[in-house]
Amino acid sequence: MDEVVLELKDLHTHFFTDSGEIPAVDGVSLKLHKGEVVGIVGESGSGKSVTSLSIMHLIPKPPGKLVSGEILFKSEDISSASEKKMRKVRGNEIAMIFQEPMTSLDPLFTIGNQIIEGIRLHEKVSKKEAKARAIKMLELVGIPRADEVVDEFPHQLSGGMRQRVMIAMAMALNPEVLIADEPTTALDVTIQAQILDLMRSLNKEKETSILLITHDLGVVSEMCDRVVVMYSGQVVEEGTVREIIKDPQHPYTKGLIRSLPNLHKKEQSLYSIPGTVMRPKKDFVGCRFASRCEFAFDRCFQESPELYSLDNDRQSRCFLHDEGKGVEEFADTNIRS
Amino acid sequence: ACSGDSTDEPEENPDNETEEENNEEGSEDEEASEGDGEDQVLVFARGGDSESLDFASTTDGESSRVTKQIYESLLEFDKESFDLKPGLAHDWEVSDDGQEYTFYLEEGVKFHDGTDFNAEAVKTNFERWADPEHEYAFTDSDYVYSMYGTMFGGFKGDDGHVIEDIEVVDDYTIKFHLSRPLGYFLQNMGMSYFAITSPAALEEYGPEINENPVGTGPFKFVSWERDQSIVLEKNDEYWKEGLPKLDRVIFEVIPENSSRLMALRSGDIDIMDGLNPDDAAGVESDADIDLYTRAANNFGYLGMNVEKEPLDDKLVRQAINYAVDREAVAEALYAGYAIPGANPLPPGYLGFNDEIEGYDYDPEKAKDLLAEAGYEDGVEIELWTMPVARPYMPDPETVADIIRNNLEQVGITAEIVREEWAPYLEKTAAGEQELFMLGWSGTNGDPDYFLGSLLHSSGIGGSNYTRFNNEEVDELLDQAKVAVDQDERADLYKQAQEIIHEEAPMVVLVHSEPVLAASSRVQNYVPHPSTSESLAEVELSE
Amino acid sequence: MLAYTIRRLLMLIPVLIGMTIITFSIVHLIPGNPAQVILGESATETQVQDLEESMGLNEPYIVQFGIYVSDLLQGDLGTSLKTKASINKEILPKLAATFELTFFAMLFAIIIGVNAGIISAWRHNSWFDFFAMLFALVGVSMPVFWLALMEQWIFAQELGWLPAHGRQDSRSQIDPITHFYVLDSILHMDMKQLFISLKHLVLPSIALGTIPMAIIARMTRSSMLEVMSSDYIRTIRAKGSGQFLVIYKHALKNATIPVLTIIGLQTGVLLGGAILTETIFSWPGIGRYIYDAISYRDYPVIQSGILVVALIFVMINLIVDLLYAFIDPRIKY
Amino acid sequence: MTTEKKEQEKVDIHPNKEGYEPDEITAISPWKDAFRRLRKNRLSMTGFFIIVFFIIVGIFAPLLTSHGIDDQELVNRLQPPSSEHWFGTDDLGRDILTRIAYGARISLLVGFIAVTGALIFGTLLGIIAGYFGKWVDMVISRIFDILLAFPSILLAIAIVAILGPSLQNALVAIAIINIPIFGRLVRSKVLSLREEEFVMAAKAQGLKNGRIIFHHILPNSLAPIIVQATLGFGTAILEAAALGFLGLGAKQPTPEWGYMLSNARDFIQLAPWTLVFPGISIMLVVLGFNLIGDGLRDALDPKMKN
Amino acid sequence: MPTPILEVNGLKKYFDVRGGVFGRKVGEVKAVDDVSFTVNEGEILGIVGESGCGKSTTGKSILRLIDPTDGEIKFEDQNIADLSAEEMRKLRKDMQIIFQDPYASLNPRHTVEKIISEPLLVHSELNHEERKERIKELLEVVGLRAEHASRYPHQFSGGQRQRIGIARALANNPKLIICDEPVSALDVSVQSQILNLMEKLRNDFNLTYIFIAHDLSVVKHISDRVGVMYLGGMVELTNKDELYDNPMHPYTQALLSAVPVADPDNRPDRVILEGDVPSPSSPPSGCPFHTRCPMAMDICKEIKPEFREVRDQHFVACHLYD
Ligand SMILES: Nc1ncnc2c1ncn2[C@@H]1O[C@H](COP(=O)(O)OP(=O)(O)OP(=O)(O)O)[C@@H](O)[C@H]1O
Ligand SMILES: Nc1ncnc2c1ncn2[C@@H]1O[C@H](COP(=O)(O)OP(=O)(O)OP(=O)(O)O)[C@@H](O)[C@H]1O
Ligand SMILES: [Mg+2]
Ligand SMILES: [Mg+2]
Ligand code: NI
Repeated sequence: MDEVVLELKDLHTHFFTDSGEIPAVDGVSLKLHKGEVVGIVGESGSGKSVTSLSIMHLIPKPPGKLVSGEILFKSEDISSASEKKMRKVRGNEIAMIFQEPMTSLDPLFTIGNQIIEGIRLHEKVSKKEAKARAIKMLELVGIPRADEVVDEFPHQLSGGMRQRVMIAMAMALNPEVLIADEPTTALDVTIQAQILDLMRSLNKEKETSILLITHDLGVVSEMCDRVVVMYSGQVVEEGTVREIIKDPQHPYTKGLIRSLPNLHKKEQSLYSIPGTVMRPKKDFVGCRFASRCEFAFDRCFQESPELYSLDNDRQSRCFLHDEGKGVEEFADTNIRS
Repeated sequence: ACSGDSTDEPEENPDNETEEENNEEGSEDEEASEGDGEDQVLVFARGGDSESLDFASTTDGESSRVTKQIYESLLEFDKESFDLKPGLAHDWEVSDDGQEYTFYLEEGVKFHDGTDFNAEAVKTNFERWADPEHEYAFTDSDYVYSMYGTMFGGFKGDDGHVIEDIEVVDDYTIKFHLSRPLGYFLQNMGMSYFAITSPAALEEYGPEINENPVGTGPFKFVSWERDQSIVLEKNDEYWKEGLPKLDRVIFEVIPENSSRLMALRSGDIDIMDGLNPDDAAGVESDADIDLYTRAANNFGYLGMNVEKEPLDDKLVRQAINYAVDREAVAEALYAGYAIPGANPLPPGYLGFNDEIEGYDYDPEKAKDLLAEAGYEDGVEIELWTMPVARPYMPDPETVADIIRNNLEQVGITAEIVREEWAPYLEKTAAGEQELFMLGWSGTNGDPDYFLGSLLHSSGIGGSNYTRFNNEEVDELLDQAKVAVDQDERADLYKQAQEIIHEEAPMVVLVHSEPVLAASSRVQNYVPHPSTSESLAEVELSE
Repeated sequence: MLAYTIRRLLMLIPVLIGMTIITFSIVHLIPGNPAQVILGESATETQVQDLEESMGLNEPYIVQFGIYVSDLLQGDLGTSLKTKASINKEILPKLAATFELTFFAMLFAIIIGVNAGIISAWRHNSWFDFFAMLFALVGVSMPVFWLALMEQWIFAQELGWLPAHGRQDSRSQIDPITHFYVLDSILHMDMKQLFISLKHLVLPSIALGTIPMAIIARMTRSSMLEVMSSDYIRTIRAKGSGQFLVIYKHALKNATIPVLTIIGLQTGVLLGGAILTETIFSWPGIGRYIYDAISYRDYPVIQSGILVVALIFVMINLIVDLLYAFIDPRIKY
Repeated sequence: MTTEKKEQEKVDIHPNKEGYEPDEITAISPWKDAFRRLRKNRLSMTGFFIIVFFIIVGIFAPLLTSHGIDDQELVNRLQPPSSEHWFGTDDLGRDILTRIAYGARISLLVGFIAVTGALIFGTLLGIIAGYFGKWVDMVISRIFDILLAFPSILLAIAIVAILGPSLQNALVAIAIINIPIFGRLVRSKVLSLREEEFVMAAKAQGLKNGRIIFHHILPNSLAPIIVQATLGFGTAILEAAALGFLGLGAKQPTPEWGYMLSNARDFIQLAPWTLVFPGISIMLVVLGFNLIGDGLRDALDPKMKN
Repeated sequence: MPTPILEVNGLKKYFDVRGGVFGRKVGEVKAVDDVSFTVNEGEILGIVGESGCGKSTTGKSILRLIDPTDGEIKFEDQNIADLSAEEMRKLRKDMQIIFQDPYASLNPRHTVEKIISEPLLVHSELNHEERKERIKELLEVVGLRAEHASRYPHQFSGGQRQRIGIARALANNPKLIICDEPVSALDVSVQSQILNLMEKLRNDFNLTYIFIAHDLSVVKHISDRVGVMYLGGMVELTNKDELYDNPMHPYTQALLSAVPVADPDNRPDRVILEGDVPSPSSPPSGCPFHTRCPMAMDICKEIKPEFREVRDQHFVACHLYD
């Protein structure tokens, strides 16, 4: 559990658009240990996807560009690795699955063809062998009639099945790291439960480290060991799942948790964070959450807060920690169950 | 006309024979030998394809250009004029009353299919044209012999039909009995429309005779790829000794004048018809290309409907004649390869009155005349323009524009009216027009074909588009039509032209002299005014 | 697939009936009496009437239409008024000529257009992209006939490199088998003739093919760009595949569908556009055949010619539709 | 100062305040927005200037040259370009520059009238077919199918053959062949908009059909129609030139560019300049419209937003 | 005894599937198949179910935005299915709808003012000034500012757009509002704003909602009673606490257990369903859920269970309770 397989250090990915520069990922740092599941949560536009795509060098460029920062994969910086090098890493060592299983498979090729393609890109195996492996992978992810499904086209499968195919494809080469960008958002809850279950068992069996991106705190809480909360291109809080859910340190995380309707709690009036998510802006000074934050004070509008390291490896980006009054003020707002 | 006697080159028979075989086998070897330039293959390029190779059922000039090589008629025109000379008939006689014509035919002439040419064949051909019921008339397949009808006064059973009976005197003598004298009967016999087809071939091919011509001429038909080329080859059995000189003639279709010239320059073709007059200067200065002109056999005119105001006034008509700058038209459209018109008859024709001087270009005089006629404040008038290019008027739109411009100078405002060709002809024949543009091309070289058709009152509603109706002129033309003595006819036509000049029913714009160009390798090529000439004597120098 | 083919064919029926009615009415709405046109300015009234009668133009329209349709159903396109030859026989070599020209024009358009489109999409926003697309825009804006004339002037006349008229040299005429001269030369094993035929195809094909080339290039580029930004291409790249595989295996196949539509449509347009090109390059094809027939009022030829071209156009579109089903497994019928 | 700012920001904790986003008070209509994007597109602006240039040339043609369109100087036939005649003279000695300038009027007018005609009828038919559906749609769509089954130039030629060759009739023919193009476009747009939620919402408000068509469906179909119309301008001009070139459009002395080319064609060897300039003019004008059309397509495309 | 404002009886909506050589009807999608429920005045009836189970179709059928195939819809004792198009149009003053997609449901070419004024134009007698006043009022009610009226939808965030949609629906003081997943497309922090707003409006204006959603926790939060749909049919309907505490239908149980829970200390036992939802164009025979049901019995394959009141105010369609 101790070996760090993937580490981001102060990653900056910016988009250079007609309407200006957008620092979609503005100084993100995180660590992923072997066999660990780390979640990234945050609302729409907070930079989750861009972070994951940056790792894979799959940012559309132009307009996107990895401006600075390090991506350490097994202690090797791949942030400026060549395309050739990245081709070896992608799929083979870091695999990725995406949110939309409907559109993430090439509609014109069979399932088998697409899995085989991935295998044969990295390993010199015969087509037949690759196909046998593809079928095995499909069985592994729980697809019935796997030997028939290999020859079917994506449109013949349901959404849940396609997401399983995506996972099979990603796992085919036993990658070290699996990045899953909202793998269940497009699925129904009952199907989501199936997929999450599958991912959990793969993580256990193969010791694959998973970087799970989602905006659903419930999913994070059920799946992850540690969580990174993002807001407007920055990490605002980091910690273990239990700590984050039970004892959030950043006002944003706090608000987020309080605004969730809870299935298992009787009558409760919902808390709501005023305003809307701020889109990342270039050369912005001040705390990005300040305008929505009920604890904001002068400093929040004048300086940009750093990530404060708290106990137990926790981090939070809020001046309240400096003022030393953060924890107490929030004491009563902890989640009740 | 001089019949350029070419030095008879000894025929290289062995060579020709191998050539023949090659042709049948395929094209590969053929080119090889052509490439050497030893072969006498002439490519004649023109703007349109032949409609039919059955000459009598079409009036199309591009058809007769080809059939002229395959077929022959009883008489032939001289090389550069419409003077008659022997053809398949080596001699002929006319009875004193002008109603009996006897022709003595060449003996030993064979059709390309090997059958004999004789009087019976001539009779069959003429009867085929005259009688719609004839077994070879092919009326069911839409064959119509309109030129026969025009030239011989209609068809069998019609009142005007002039050939009463055809009598085969013996195998090589034939006699035509006419119902009345016809001043231009012999002239007709020289027309390529009345050449003789093999009766055996008519039997064999039926209505498909138009694609399988069999005649007696210097060249035999080989193949026809529509809208591309017609290939003819030498008739080795040709009855005229030492002819033809060429081994092969290819009639190629290149619709665009400029493309054709390009092809000539590049050596792809040997002769091109329809040179742009504007390009003539360039051709003349080119040592590799020779320029040829075809004698004028037509004219374009600006007609005036004499029944419509103000054109019913002679003064106005004369004024318009003065107002139009013919020289400019000749210059602008024909680059000078046209003769400004004086009479409605091409120069050189029988009875052409060269004492008459055409109206000058004199806008002042025109204005005076208009004033005299009471139109000093100007007139408004319709100018009908024909929509299609004709041999006598290659660009009617532009001519109309020039005329409109001219008329404006003297205070006549012309409004241009456009109609499609068919309605144009129908409406002008019906007399709906005021000023209009048309023209006329000769066929048999006889003045009656011009004056009789265009200006005799009997033509009103038909080809007399000006609706000119002058008793004196009618009288003169009637007499000239039946007279057999050509001098007498000439005199009558001259008188008629004087009256016509004075009455001015039309502005005779120009007689165009079509220009052609040919590679300087082409020898003995003489363009004929009728647009079709035999290529029998033509040869290619090295 | 079979059911779909049959359904598409059945759907053609109303279109075909409509087309027949339209061509027939077009022809009979054209003012002017063909008999008059054929006979010209020296015709007498009776001559015109005789000819009219012999051509069957006196019958009521409905009768003429009936005859026309029943002939068509028997595969008889009628007889040309001008040449009195069977149109079936006349039209085949012209169709072959037009097809040959269209084929090479399209070949030129597709090869250059598709590749330019791919490279532009690949090197999106590069100089190549900019100039290729500017060039394509100019191409779309070019009057075909003017381009043809300019080619003629420069390459045929001034430089004398290439012939500017016809399908072959006058002096070396091929013995036609299929009337596709390139094919015929090959069948005759005649390399020289093959060279000649190809040489004659160059300028007209370029003139005719420029607009479709430009359109195809633009279409290829935009649909490639769209496909390349799609989720599944990202998936493929995430598997570690290189650009080449992405572009030529996945993106191209997916981008093919809209490009195919355009190619189908443009082939039809080419058949029409051939009128201009054929006129300028003296190409004895169907376009010029119809155009000549219109000026001559050769009713049966206009009728049948337009109908045949429209039919081919419709057929091409049908084939394109069927091709989709072949390429795209999602289309199931 | 700091407290002031803070207070100001504090007030902003309110559900309708967009965080730190500057509050755009000015309402930017989608049209204005598209126009702004269009203005930033350099190629489109080039196209726009080309068209404006030709419009100016057309309008002020009489002032631009000292020659008339029909000033025939037969002595000066086919003169090469010179200081007197910048573009040379044609076969009747007319100044080509002058004719091209006047010709700009014709081409632009042709494009305008033909496209407007096709647009009006096509849009009308398309809306009727798309909104009322059922057999009306069947009939109209079949007619479109049939018309589109003919290569357009061929159909145009046939129509001109019926009506007789003239500029007006060429215009009519071009308008007719463009009707199904607009018609289909509008129809498919209407069909897809009919399923849009905001149209559904309009229906749920209890709006009447007429209002839904004219306030919701039509304005939202406008973008592709405008793009098609702009590009249609170009094709109409090309088609008119082609008809003119085939002798089926304008006639002497009208300085229509296509017809000028057809006249000049015989002089390709003698006076190539008579061919060059009218051709370039056609190309430039059509290019202009295509550039604008392309720009408009991008500017109006909702996908390009944000 | 609460008064029902809306009664739905045996509602069916089948969409035709066309194909084959002649494009004939070859089958049908049973999007809604025999659904019955009532909505009482002033209550919020939640409807949950997975994607494609027919929630939206039910909602739209009630407003007759799509014509139901069969069934009775009684709004204030008037059978809507019998009304003419014009009468229906007038009735829409009292019944409104809010859509899921805040981007697609507003005409992008109209200003907010125009969007909100349209229902006023058709149904009210207000003059120009009064309308302006009313729009201002409405905007404030939904938490926007008056000056927003002149802006276009694309200038707003998703949450704000949803507010505009709500303002439009409120314009004529409707009695019933059908909310078709109004918060599904929104971020959590914004979702709670909208939920709170809707609750407040309900209380202020005594509205009745049919609240459609696929998120069980959201439905639970806002509704008084909840209906669960599966494959075109209603499988369970009761008041919310009863449903969440004591789900009776195996599908409801599975659904509830599948929802991921944030609180690590309070995880229910998970029932993971096997397989996918069958296609509504070929629904299974008998109970539509039997293919995935962990408690399926033989009878379930053959006989479709009746939707009936098993306990007081607790309706279930399941053979387990026969
Ligand atoms: N191609 C692009 N061009 C310009 N900006 C982009 C692009 N892709 C992303 N962005 C910007 O980057 C920011 C972060 O986007 P990202 O997709 O990472 O968000 P996310 O957290 O994944 O949100 P979601 O939950 O919606 O997936 C957004 O504000 C967006 O504006
Ligand atoms: N216009 C239509 N034509 C054919 N089938 C339709 C149509 N509209 C909906 N359906 C089908 O009816 C079924 C129910 O659709 P509906 O939109 O009511 O589901 P829903 O419960 O609202 O789903 P979601 O949560 O995805 O909105 C689906 O299977 C859908 O495919
Ligand atoms: Mg994302
Ligand atoms: Mg729905
Ligand atoms: Ni940065």
